[in-house]
Amino acid sequence: MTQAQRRWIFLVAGTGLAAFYLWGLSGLPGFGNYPGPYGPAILQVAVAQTHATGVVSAVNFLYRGFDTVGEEFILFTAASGVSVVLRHLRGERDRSAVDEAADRDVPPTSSAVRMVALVFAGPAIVVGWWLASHAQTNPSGGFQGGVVLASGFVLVYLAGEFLVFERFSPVDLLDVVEGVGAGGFAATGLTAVFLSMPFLANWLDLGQYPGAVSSSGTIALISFFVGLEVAAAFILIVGELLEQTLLIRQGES
Amino acid sequence: MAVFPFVVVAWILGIGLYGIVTSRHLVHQIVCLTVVQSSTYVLLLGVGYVTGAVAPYYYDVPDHTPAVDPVVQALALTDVVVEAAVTALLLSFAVQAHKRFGTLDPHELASMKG
Amino acid sequence: MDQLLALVIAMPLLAAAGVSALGPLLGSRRRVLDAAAIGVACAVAVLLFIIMLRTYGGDEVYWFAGVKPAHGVVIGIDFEAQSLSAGLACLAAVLVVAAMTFSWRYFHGVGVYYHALMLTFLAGMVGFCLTGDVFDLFVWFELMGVAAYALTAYRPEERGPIQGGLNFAITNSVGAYLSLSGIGLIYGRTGALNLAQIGAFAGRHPADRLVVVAFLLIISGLLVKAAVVPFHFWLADAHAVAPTPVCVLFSGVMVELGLYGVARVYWSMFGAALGHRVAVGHVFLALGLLTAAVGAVYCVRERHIKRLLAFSTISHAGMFLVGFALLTPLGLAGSAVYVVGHAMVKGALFLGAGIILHRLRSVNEPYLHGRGRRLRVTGAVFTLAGLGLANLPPFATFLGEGWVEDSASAHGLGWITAILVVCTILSGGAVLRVAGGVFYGLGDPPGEDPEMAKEAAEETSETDTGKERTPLTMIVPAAVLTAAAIAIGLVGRLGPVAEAAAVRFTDQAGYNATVLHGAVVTHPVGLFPAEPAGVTLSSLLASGGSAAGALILAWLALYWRRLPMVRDRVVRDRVLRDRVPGDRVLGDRVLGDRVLGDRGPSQLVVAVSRGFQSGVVNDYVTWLVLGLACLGGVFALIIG
Amino acid sequence: MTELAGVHTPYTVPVVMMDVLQITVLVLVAAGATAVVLVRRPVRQVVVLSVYGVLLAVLFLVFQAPDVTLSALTIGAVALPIVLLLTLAKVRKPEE
Repeated sequence: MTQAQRRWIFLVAGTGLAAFYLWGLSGLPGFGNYPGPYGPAILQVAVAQTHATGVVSAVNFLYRGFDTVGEEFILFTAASGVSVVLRHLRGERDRSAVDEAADRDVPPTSSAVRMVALVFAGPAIVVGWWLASHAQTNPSGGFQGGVVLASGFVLVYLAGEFLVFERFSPVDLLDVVEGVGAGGFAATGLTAVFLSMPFLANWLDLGQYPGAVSSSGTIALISFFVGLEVAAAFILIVGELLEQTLLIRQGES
Repeated sequence: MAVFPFVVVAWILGIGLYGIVTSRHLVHQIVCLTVVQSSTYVLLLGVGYVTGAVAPYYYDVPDHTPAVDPVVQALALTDVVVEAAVTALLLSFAVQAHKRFGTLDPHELASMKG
Repeated sequence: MDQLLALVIAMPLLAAAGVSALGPLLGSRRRVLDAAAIGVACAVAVLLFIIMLRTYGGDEVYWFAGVKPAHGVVIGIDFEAQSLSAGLACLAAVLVVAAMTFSWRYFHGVGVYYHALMLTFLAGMVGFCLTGDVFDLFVWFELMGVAAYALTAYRPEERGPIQGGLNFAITNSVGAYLSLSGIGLIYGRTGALNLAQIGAFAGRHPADRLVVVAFLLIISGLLVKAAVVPFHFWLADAHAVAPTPVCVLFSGVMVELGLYGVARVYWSMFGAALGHRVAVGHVFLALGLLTAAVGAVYCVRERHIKRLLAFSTISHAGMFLVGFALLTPLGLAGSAVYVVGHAMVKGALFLGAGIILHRLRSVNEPYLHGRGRRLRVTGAVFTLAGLGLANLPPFATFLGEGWVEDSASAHGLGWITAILVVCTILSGGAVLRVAGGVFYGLGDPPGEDPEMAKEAAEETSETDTGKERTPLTMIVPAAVLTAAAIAIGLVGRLGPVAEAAAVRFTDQAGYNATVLHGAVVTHPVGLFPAEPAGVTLSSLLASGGSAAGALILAWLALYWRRLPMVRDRVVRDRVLRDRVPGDRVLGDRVLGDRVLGDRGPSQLVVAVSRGFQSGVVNDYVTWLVLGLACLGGVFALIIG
Repeated sequence: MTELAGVHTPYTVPVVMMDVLQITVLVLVAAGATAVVLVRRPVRQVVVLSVYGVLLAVLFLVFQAPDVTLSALTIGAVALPIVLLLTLAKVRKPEE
């Protein structure tokens, strides 16, 4: 098909599909009139049952925690996939270190950028840690925390300290951390099974006060593992791609 | 206002698909795929919204204040992670494709596969 | 409380994480982990088999985190195991074991990621089969997808895998997001995510427009995965390039899971709401027949063995869809048994192709002609599996297709038998042609299409050591799968048992009562009563005819140039061709067209089919949208 | 929502204002999505994408979803652009 044919077929078909979709919208309760019963049912019981004041986290890590298991493993699988796809390039570096070097013109990182990035790296790591460990109280959780945590490490790279970055995150170590994060989640769920409770059931003490950092039992534990897994996966992905870029930089120097 | 958010959802979905269909650059195409997916966040949060209700946090509001649906928010969170994972994997494919073929145009890639 | 249902999903996930975490620590002793991975997959298969047997008498429901429905409102996520769903998950686990065993010595270095990916792939499939929650269905669908994309590109040093992986990933992702849109819409309407709960809400009123739109959007991603025409284009690209053991899983069970998803969504969520209209069934029937025919035609044309097998899978997916589209228990039972039989023989065929690739470094049929004579055992297994694909009794495939045809005839759709038999002959004949040419050197090498030769030559060896003999770990799984396909066909009382399971699957009210109210349904009531499931004379004739027809077709394909009426012209053309030095391959193309005497039309067909199967993902998404728009129009007419 | 009319709502703005706000942000999001698709130069597209990520985050905030806002920000406006820029740095053609 030529580009023009494709565009026309798509415009006709897309219009038809859009018409079909809009035709169906009449059956939806209007915006702002969510009919329930799922949400209200959870809102009614969540705080009392879990001692987590952030109901979204309670849903994410307990009521629909099983979804989150799948979600974590999607990320885990994707990170493994990135390693698989890019791994051969890594092997290639040993064979031909100078490939595609000449055409690059990467200016050296300015000292201002270095300063800013280094200054922000520390807070980013602290904030990430805080987010990952406060899922039960605030709008936060392992996922957001993990990404922020990882971006702290990425800032270290921005500061031009790639060698530091590489020392911090050798691929093997990251594989281990990733496995521990993803496996820790599954193992937390399985622990319940060995205590003859249902998979993912809360087997820790809920804590006396809803909303306290040490409250909500396994929700906080799972959130922590998720943070670990997410941070490792993200650093791994960025690291694999960075190594690609590094291929170029090394060639230049 | 009753259906407007859902019309916006349809628009985002449609424009994203249009981008995928007409794209001549793989990275652009992958970004368009994330646009398609972003329509699902808007849809999910849109259907769970309750007019005049608060976010589902009982940290600093009295219990039993009307709150929007927490379930769709959990679903949207999962959805965001899926987006990040799939996009990262696809981008690594793109890097490899460029390495092997020297191009990121889907047409040229198709003609070179053999 | 029964924990088996939690173990079958937790074990592969934990093992994947463990393999990934321990791999770098163990260094050269990693084979321990490979063995452990296979062991875990075996254990999962055994547990699922137990669950399958146990749920024959009644469904089992498992509430994760122990969150049970309160006052009929579901707030947790459940696994809902029935014999059919557990059986399908068990099939997936068995194929994973076969594929991983085959890979033991197959890759140069299998690496720790391969097993981690295989195990998460397995977990995704198991979760997809057993889940009772529609968003969870999407999550496991995506996990399955992400693992499959990564496995497709497992050998990125080749050119093809990246291209095929990209087409696969983009098309399937678009489908998945459309499904998610449908899930969002139905949630907006019913405020529920549990399949049973949605079914209970939606079933209270006749389907309105929104339910129809949500239904179509939800199944769109599943239809893409199931490679139903016109959503099938990605499949051949992905199969052609994925490592052969991975193809076993793609063809044997992943595609079928897409169809299972359609059936699950229909029978537990939308069936009652859509009013079980015959017209809805007929839409799927038309899709199935179209898919069966398109796949079969492409299959016969193909010279790249893996692509050939992939097109045969498309054709069979169409036939499975026909079984579902009848909406009868017998049709569904037929499809289920057909899926099992097909998975076994198709798995054996792909493993055979893998052995060919390992030993002979090619999957190009013309090149391989007569070169496989020394691979006696492989040849025997491949040929036997090819006969199984052509429905030779007593392979399980023969029972499956027979029941689908019986059920169709009982509902006045006897003409379907003819179409199914022709499609079976075409794809079975193509496989037997490969077997006869490659392993026994029969007849003349087929003509080379320059395009296809290019594609087939692209495929280079996936392995680089131990070319002299076929390791036992490769041939045994293939032989076992073939034997299993026969053994399943010989199981006594398979028909009534499978049909009883199908009745349970189609009992929407019973499903709802089990999930929402913890009822134990001992006597499920399906929409249609059970029909006699046995070996009828007509099914014996049809399948015997298919097998004979496939053999004749294969013989013709190998020997047609020696038939008296074409022999003279072949000789003349060969002389003509030899006078023109240069592209020998092109000469063959011209030769074929002259002998057939219809150069114009045949080239038009080639051009048109190439135009569809273009390899450009933009085209595939365009067809996807067009197909959905057409389906939407049809559904709007039926319901609206 | 008549039953809510008499209920004390904790918003600092009236419900009507919220409607206006939501419609405005929705329009901006739709425009943002269009811009992401129509900007065909990859590096520029990444910049537009991160703006779109911020717009989505604002939309989620007015939809009362602070959790998703945080994710949309970390992913859409930070992580995804980083990964995309790294990819583009790798695949940039010499002449560009």
